[in-house]
Amino acid sequence: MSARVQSAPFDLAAELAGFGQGSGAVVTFTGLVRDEGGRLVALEIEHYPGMTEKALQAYGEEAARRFGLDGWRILHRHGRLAAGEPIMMVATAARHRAAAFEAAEYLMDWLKSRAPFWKREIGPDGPGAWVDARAEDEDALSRWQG
Amino acid sequence: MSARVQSAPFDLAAELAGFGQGSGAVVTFTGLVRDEGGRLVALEIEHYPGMTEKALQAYGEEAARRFGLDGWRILHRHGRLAAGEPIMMVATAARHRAAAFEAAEYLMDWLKSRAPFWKREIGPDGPGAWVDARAEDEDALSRWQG
Amino acid sequence: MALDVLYFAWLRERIGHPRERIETEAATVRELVAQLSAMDEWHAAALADLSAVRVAVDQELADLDAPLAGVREVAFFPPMTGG
Amino acid sequence: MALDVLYFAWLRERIGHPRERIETEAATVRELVAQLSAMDEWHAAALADLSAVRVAVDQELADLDAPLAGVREVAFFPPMTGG
Repeated sequence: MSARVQSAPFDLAAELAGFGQGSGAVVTFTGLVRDEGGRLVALEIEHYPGMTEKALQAYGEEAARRFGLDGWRILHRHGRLAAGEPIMMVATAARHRAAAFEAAEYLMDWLKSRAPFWKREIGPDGPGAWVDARAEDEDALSRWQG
Repeated sequence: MSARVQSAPFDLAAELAGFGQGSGAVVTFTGLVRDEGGRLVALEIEHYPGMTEKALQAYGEEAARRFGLDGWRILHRHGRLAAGEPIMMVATAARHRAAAFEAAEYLMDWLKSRAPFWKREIGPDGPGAWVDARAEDEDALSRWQG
Repeated sequence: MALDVLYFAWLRERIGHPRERIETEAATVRELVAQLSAMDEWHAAALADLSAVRVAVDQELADLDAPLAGVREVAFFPPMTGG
Repeated sequence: MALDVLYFAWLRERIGHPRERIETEAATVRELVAQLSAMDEWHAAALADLSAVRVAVDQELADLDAPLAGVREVAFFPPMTGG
């Protein structure tokens, strides 16, 4: 039941130690920096210290209520992340698999379009433009409404 | 790209070492033995040596084709598994999160109703009846057809 | 022709053993079931309700009309229940 | 009234600094935007297209009509793009 924002790399195994005990189904999602065929050297991620942590915590609690989770964790990095490095992870634990899967997807759809993070790609020649919000992330979020 | 059946416990972290390198999205599912409020001491899982491994491998390859996976792993235990122990895991790696989530759910729906495993619950007074197939697992599988 | 016949879960328990070698002239799974059911009351009980029984022929899922020519192994088991 | 005004991502870069303290009589975010845009060309450019700008008031997402009474912190940033 925790959200964290940090610049340091993380270890999925360490983050999951003891997670899901007493539960039946654990789902994890890990996002990694793709190198896009060499076009991308690193990703730079900016956040809003204070607001970001609060928003992640509130949204994790919302997902826990909505899907009846036994547990959840959100961890998101900021700063300069090299290609191949983990960017973020979400873990959900529930009695049955459907709720664990749905909650993880719900959190991801929200993180991609509503969590206070902004990113830009850094190529071999330096920083590029800030990445625009994607219509498909907005569409993904809309399926949870109503 | 591997399927394995074993009686020994497994460690999610060790199983995922190096998994998803070069990919953007990794999803894992871990199933654990629930104690059902003390009614269940252990689960006994029987499999069909030879057929089960072949079926898991073939289905993993099918999922990889269908969802364009960069990688996948299936690990399923058999024998007597105490409450709280991990039963099985599935891991999928893809370029984008939708494919990784869908492939993991697809594999789970199949594992729950078509993989050659049979289970019975062991309570405080010894083994109970073999668990019947669940209509909802059959329904879950049907959403991938057609 | 000799076949290995395997049983799993409650079929194994009702029949009393996990596998047996059967001499048979059965052309299909259905004919093999008839022969097995005639052997004794335990086989008959285990195979009485075929709607609750699944079949694999040489480790591939099959139905009752599957031919047995050249087959080495036939297995009977309940619907699978995953982990 | 004095407010901390924060900028993120390309808004921060266009304006040239991540935060500033602003003396204002603005009653709403919209009035604050008008005041900031009048300060210099960099603020004006960054805040020109408000459809590309999101607002948080005291670290909660808000819209342009949000009142500023009692508020300590207002932030402007592009649509979020996750990790």
